[in-house]
Amino acid sequence: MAIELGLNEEQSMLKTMARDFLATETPKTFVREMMDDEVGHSPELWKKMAELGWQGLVFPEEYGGASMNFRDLTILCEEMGRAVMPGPFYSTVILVGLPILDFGSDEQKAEFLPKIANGEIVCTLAALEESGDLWADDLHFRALPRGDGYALSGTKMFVTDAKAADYMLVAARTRRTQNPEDGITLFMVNAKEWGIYMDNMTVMDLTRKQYAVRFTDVPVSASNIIGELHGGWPILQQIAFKASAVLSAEMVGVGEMAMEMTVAYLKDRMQFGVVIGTFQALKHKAADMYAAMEYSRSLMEWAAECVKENDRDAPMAVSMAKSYCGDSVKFVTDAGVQLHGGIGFTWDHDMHLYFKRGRYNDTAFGDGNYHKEVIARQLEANLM
Amino acid sequence: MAIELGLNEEQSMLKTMARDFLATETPKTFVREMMDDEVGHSPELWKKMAELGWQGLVFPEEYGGASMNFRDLTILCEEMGRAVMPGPFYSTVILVGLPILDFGSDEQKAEFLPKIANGEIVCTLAALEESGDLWADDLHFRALPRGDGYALSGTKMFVTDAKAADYMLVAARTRRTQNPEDGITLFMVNAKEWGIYMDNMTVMDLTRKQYAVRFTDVPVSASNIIGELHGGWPILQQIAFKASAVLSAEMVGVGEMAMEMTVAYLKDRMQFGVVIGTFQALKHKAADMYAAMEYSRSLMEWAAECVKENDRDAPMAVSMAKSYCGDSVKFVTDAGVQLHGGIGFTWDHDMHLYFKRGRYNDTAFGDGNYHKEVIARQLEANLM
Amino acid sequence: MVSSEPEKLEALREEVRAFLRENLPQKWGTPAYEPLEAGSEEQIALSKSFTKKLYDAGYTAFGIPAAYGGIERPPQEIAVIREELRRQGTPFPFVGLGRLVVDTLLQWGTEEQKKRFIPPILRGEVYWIEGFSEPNAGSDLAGVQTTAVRDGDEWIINGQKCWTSGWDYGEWGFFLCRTDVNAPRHRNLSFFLFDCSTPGFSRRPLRQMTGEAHAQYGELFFDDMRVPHENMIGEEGRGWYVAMTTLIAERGGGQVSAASGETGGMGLGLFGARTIGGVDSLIELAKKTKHYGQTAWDDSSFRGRIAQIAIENEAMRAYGMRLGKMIMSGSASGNEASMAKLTWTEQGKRRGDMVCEIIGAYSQLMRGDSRAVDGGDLVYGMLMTRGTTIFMGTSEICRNILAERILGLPRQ
Amino acid sequence: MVSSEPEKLEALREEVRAFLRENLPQKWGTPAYEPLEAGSEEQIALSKSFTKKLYDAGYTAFGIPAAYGGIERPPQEIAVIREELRRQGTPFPFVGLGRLVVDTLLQWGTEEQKKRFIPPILRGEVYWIEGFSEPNAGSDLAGVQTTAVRDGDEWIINGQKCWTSGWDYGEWGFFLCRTDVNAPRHRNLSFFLFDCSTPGFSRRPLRQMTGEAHAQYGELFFDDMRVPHENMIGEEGRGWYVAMTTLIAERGGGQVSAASGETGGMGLGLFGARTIGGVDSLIELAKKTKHYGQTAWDDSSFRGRIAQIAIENEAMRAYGMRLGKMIMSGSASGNEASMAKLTWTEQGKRRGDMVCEIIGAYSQLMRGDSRAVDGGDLVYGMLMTRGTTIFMGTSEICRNILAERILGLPRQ
Repeated sequence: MAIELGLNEEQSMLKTMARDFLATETPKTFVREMMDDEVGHSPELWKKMAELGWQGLVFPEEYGGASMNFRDLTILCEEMGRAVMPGPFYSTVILVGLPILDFGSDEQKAEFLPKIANGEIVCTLAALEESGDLWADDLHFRALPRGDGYALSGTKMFVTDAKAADYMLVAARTRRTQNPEDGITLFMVNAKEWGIYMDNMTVMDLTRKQYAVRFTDVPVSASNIIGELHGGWPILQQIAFKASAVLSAEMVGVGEMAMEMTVAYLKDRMQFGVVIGTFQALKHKAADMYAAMEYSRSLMEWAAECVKENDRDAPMAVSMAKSYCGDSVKFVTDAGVQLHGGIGFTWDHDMHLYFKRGRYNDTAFGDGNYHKEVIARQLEANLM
Repeated sequence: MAIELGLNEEQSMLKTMARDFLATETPKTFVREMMDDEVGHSPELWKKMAELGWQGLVFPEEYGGASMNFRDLTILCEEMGRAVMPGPFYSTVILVGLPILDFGSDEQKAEFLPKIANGEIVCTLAALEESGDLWADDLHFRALPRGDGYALSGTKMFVTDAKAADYMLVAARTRRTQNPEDGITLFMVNAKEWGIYMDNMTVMDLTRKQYAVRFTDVPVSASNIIGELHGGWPILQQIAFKASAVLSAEMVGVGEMAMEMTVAYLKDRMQFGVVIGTFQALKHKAADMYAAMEYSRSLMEWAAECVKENDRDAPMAVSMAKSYCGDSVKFVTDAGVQLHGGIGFTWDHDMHLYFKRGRYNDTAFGDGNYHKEVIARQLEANLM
Repeated sequence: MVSSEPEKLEALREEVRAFLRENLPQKWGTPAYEPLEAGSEEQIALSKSFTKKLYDAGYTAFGIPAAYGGIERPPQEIAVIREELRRQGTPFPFVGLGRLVVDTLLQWGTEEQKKRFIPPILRGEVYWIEGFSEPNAGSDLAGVQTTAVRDGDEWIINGQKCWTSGWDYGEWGFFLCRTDVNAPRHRNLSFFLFDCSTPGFSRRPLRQMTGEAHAQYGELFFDDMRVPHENMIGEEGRGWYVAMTTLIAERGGGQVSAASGETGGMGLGLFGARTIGGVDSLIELAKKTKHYGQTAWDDSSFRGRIAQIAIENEAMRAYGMRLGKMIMSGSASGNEASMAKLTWTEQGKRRGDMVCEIIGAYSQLMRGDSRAVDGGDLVYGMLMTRGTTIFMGTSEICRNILAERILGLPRQ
Repeated sequence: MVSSEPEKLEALREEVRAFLRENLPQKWGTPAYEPLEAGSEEQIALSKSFTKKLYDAGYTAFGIPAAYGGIERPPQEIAVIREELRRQGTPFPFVGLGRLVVDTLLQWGTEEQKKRFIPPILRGEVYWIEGFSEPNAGSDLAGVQTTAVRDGDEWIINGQKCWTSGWDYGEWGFFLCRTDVNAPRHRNLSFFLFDCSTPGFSRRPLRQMTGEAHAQYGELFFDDMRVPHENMIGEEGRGWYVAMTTLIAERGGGQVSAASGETGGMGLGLFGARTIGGVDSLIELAKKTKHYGQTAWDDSSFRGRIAQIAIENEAMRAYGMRLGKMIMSGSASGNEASMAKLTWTEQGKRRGDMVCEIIGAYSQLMRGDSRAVDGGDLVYGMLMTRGTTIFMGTSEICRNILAERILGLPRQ
């Protein structure tokens, strides 16, 4: 099965359409409005995206989807990164829609996927706790049997878009055994239930809201378990895996836009009587930025193709893309601020939006250090 | 006790004298002759240096020395690095002369120091074995009691200037206990004894010869034990400590000369109708080279002063200097080759002599990684 | 090198320690110390009074002639004082950018100007601000477009300045402007001091990417502001050269900095910033932060990076000792300050990035979030470092200066 | 994307594997394989015969019109062949720099020149060498000073070239020289092919810092050497543009490279170099090398650095897939090759440095020492990488090209 990089005609059209839509619908004035907003979600935008079929892009038609593939989804997400688009698309589609598609029962799919696809609901994942890491040992949040169902208690941290959400996919410990990866269960919880308290976190990247969410004896039905009872950990790993590919695609969008803004500035800004792009040290930095983004795109496309094809290289490809795109987006947005000089350090200039979104994406589901360690261990295992 | 950096008047004179002497006596034609020579030692040069009092610079006058201090010695060694001086000065004075001065008995001092000072003998240290690391666990070479003395058996590796040496200071295991640092003894061995076989190692830095030396039942008298029986390890540590400071001084000389050669070339070489020093990317690299060497010098001078003053910061200062000077000399000589272009990659150009000597010095007694680990552990201990 | 009167020096040391015990804020130097908000009224007031106390005690103003209020002491005493001040992490004296004015006046001021302006600065009485950068004159400072037109004994100033720190507390300022529209580059500028209460002067905040409500930097506007001719420093048309002295001082290479034993420091402001990113605090952070069952300190790559920062800190300190000596002996050009500035700020970025890697998901949390590590100072610091490599001469400008003015490579 | 005739493709795959089993040297691809000395007679002979076998089997010469000896196959078959060749680490075909001549002729050659020169290159019959660099024309290639003066149907060549690889085995060569001393820069050069047996041609070795006895690079001398006019490629005075095609091909961006699925590779020479520094071998080295009681692989900083190299390798591979597609579809400018060259060679330096850090004291031991790790290849490789960032366009020139020709930043 050959992995093909680059875009086919249909994909090019999708990309152009997405870029045009976002240019019109999410200009920086809109982005900044959402940054200032506590919830950061525009129901109007949400509906328009649903009309274009974005939320259900990869869902089967029977669930109101467009039956497109994972690679197509990353094309959309790349454009969302390029536009530093705020709002709960990532939370809803990537963190909740995909696992329901992959692991939900037919009833669950029928219940949730069409609502996601038609823009009726917003969802998010509540998995992380105090450590901020997705690691089974750090998962202490409890679900205790209560009647036919369960009662949830504990605090989830770094929950994206919680205040916009109608449902939260909550990872809870349903039993404690020697193996911390055993006994974790995922529940689809109505976010408007009594006993759920949300506290805005004061975050750096205001285009992606995060919350601490406290649950006090929140009831949930056993029918809302996604996957097997006690068997939630592999699902969380799969979420992390696909989210990492998607975050990489966003980072390619973020980094390329930051680079393009910077190159344009180098051609425009005059100092010492010439455009500053004449200066070789700045040129060379631009060249390095270009190379970083070309390789980022290459790895990201390879990773997305591998995920789509369910290739055996997919885990390695995704970790490589996540690590490299994260390092690159940090380099490129840092250089972007530097090459813009004072103006790039202002709040009013857009460069910091890219700087901060890049850093959110790099950190989420493990930064470069984390993924390099994963890669090293995998390379070692492959040797044996 | 205040640490003073920079040079006083006497030190400036010493430096100027050394630079002039080496410019006359060890031009690159001489250096290359010694590189091609199997032994790499010029008895004429050795005598001339002795006449200037170099070998005995820090020995007391009663042993034929000049009673100068460790900082003065590093000034000489910096100039030797600048001249990529070949020959056994480092082996003789730093690796053997200093430990005899610090740990030898009065008889031993009276026997060896004047001979070193007046240029009568060449010495070296035979400590490393197969691992190439100075680590007590790796020291297996045996000294067995034989009559009044001992018999040495085993192979020493990476022994500098062995073929030029009259005496070797040999680290041998005289007893084996739980603690590998216990039971190591240092013997002053006549290098011309029967049963010693020397094999040239084919090394990168031809200005510093290295040998594998095999000992087969080589007799040595108990009176030739330097320091305590079984108590050689702390002496070896002290040798590593002072040698690291000296190697740092050499690296400052090596790096500064490589930088100066490169800056001169940037001002001279024409391409595209201008001198290449006009190009900003090359300028900026030169600026980084300059900064690296200024900080290297600062740390090296601080370390040398601390050693001289026996300051409590000395171990930290020496590890910092060794690590930073090593990283810097690698950066600067690499950039030196690059900025010279094709000509810098030739055998006939002198840049590779600096490149290689820098790398020898960086590696000897632990590279930057090693010393950073030492520093980290020390910083941690200081916290508690 | 040991003092001939060790008892006297030890007594001085005890005196300084006692002074600091009495005059530094409670809990100073401990994690429990709550720094005052940078640029807040309390911080400015405390800075002023502390500067005065230090001066009255005879612990500052070295290297400045007594005629202008400078304090003369034997070098060994100065060394002891510096050592004790530094040991306590005592904030660098001078409120605002006063020390730059001192350095500039010492080289370029008339006798009258020195006598008028320097003593109040040493006593911490006036908060000074800078008017160099303009929207179209950043790295290319010689391209400033603010104009001054002579009108009798006064100059009429029109234009705009940006990136002024302490903009809202400025009582006096200095600025560079164009006094001759026809003269060649570098010969068309003059350097002035001005009183911020002059009519025609206004200011407004410039919000930076760190996002805090109280803007640290601001913009200054001159609208037919009149400045008396006697406030011009140096000759008319030679302001560029005057400004070079100021810039060298700003990057930490000036005489006052040298005499205070401070090089490359960026004047974080008196009592306005907790010392962040010191190596000890990095190690503590790495030791207490666990990911996937091991602390960051257990990871040799973090240990190596922290050790590298420690090494560089010592390298900068040792270089400062050499440079201070060179400056005092007149063998430094002042351009060395660009190196210290470059190194200090580029290291800051690496340090900020590393800290964020260590704290992981918490690198998203800013000041104002109760869960933020160190109250959000670490992440705030990481963002701030992005400005430090731009202001007061970008890293690129610093490298140009090293290459051209120290190594003698040709200008472009 | 799956072939419509999977059986046929599988049969092809088996055929290629069988071919390689039969024709690659014994032990090829295992550590036990002893590479032939680069530039030795045996290596050249083996390279020639293997190139011919590959060609005869129909496994090379893709992307070249059949009229000039090219082989046409469906893309899916080419993909299978590439995959199998790469899986065995099969050396890149073409002896010497023949593939650059093919690329250059395809774009600039006359019908006659293409028919005359391309087929023997594809069959591996001629060893080609390059005459671009001169002592005073390195990065500034347009500054070559070798002259050609017209004399009837011939040109008389005088001058010197340097850094010619395979200098001593060259049978044919190409060079750039000045045919018009008065024309403006970039309009005064012409591009020629020449037979190395021509009188007036001589050569000598250029010893490099790696120090080996058999010099890999040499100098070429032209002393009234006569070259027929029919050997000029492209128009008179337009040699600069012809040479650009050659350089793009050299950096791995040409049509032949693309068709062979090779980008950014530096043509290490057929059978002349063991693949050093592959990630597997790095891990093995790190796992077997112990310092102070732990292996280098136990050190997370080495693990991270090795993982980074693995990532970059995949990034270059994936980029090559994208670039190959772009080149085939005509949407690449060719300047992308400078990026591959830059990345590949700069990574090589880091890899070489890391290997030396891993082996510690053994990083001093060169080829010829029986104790040297991997026979000294690792240290030799580290030294060689210092040349790779200089030859065929320094890293600085590559960055200029990316910035100016791809990003459109202004020339200096």
